[in-house]
Amino acid sequence: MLTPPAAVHALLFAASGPLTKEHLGELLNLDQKELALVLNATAALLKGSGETLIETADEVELRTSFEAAPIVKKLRESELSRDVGKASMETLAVIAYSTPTSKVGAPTGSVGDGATRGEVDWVRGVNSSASLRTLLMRGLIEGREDPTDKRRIRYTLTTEALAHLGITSVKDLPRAEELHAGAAAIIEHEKADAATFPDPE
Amino acid sequence: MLTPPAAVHALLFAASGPLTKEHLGELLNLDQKELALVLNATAALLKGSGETLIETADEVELRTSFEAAPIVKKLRESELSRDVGKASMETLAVIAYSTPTSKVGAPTGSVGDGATRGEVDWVRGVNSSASLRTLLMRGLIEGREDPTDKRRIRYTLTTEALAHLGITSVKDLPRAEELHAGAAAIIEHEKADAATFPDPE
Amino acid sequence: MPYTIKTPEYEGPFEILLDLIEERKLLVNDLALSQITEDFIQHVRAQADFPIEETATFIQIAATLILIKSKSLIPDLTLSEDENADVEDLKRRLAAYEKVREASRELGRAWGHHPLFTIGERAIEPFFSPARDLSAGALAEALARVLAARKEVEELPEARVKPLVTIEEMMDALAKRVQSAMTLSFKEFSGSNKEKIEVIVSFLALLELVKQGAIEAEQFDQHGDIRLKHTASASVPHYG
Repeated sequence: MLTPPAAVHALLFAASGPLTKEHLGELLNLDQKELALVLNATAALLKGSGETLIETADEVELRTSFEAAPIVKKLRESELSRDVGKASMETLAVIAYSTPTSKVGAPTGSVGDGATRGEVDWVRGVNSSASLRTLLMRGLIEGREDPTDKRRIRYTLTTEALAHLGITSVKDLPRAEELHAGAAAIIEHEKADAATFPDPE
Repeated sequence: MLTPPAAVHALLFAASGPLTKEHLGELLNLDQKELALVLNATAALLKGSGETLIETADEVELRTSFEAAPIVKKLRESELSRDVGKASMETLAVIAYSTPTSKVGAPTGSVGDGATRGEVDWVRGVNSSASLRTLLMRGLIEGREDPTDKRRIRYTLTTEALAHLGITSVKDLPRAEELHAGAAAIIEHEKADAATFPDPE
Repeated sequence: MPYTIKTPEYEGPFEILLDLIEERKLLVNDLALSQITEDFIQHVRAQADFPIEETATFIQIAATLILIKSKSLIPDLTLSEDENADVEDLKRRLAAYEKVREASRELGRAWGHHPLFTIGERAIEPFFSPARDLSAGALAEALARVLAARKEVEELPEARVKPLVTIEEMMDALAKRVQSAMTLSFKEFSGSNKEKIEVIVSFLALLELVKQGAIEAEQFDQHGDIRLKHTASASVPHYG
């Protein structure tokens, strides 16, 4: 059985940002007086756990505890200094080479600039969401709305990433035309397939 | 003072995604054996808290607990899982039940962790590449080199797949020991055969 | 390019076998397998559009079923060591697959029922942090590796496809041979240097003709040839 304090904990974890006390009360069918008691119990539940409850007048949020600050700092530093890694390197490569070399210099955001998550998945054959997250966090790629489909995000290399690679444009990448053509062919093929056979699963 | 289990908890919360056991060990200055003990303690710490620890062969992730599913569903209606087709579910089953339950927690990448494409084909009696591809694209399985034969890829479940099943480790699979015996027996038999008659697959 | 084709979900041979056995409320054993042989062969014939590599598996299994069935029809028939191994293998794999199917159903029941939710997406504050391993050359290498891996996957299945005989072709050939010569030996018919699968397909077709009453089969001693005779009562069926 899930106790009310544990339910609050789970909800705050899943929300990952602040939740209003009003919203929490609704979700748990509790009035504000009852909720206040439950929140005290949640705070007690979390004591010594590495997480803590932050409470303002009308909001509640989950954070790492004060004592955890040094180890979390170590995590952040290690994340940033780590190698890009094989999966993220591949993801970055697909994004970098997806921009048609002929189109470089055309207004940004036009179709074919960079790649969407689906396109990266197609080329790599595996789910790439974790890699995209890492690359975004490391400031190597940035996302913007796909001009043809606003629900999709199209990722491109940041100017910092280009500078780090020592190039001014993706057309200066090694074997730019050849590798672009390889990736583009797979994407085109998948697009045609997706149009003919809607994904059976 | 922050206890090691609480430190793991804080780190996983801060990472807001899976962390490799290797990375965790580095951050906490623990070898893998010590880490395994700490992870057990973290799991115990979280009991009844609304959060739970998911553990795969080489990753750990924090998720809401099984009991919290109904209340969190209320918060995040949109995140409900899409169905997996019958063929893909069978493929997932072969991979899931291929890991010996006794070996969970043993060094990663040892033989018997997950299944290769050939093994899945053999057990199902049909070519399973389409299903494997679907599962890879949805982030439900991941592949790594077979430690005994680098040309082969061995697939295991991701934390995402375990989370969809509402379990925290493959040893919690329904009827784990009994059903593992079925798939494992036939794979072992095939391996013994293959050793006698090398198959140029 | 099998890697990109969206294959429709057709049932594998084990699945069909288990379905047929379960329909009859039987257990997986020799008796059950000999009872479903015809239905299984019907299925192989009805599915002309299997990928060729799958058809091979289907026909191989059909052939093993025929071995099991013919053993029950012709008590004198002694299966060779290889044939016995095929029969045992099929039964073992079927038993394992039965477990896998159960496992799959268990997973299906649990799937998405009580998902363990992730921590919500938090706003990411990007902090530019490349690493030593990131270079233009490494990028090119990474993409080239991905493209090469795909190419390998796409080329793989073609190498495995073997030219195959269909049941129909073999039936046809068999019927013609039987018509032209009143008797002939099974060994002669199946040839001596053909692949095993072809021999089995011949055997399968032969037994089917026997069952239809089109020919009579006699085996004079345990290890001898099976002699085929065109029966007077029935004309040879035509196929194709």
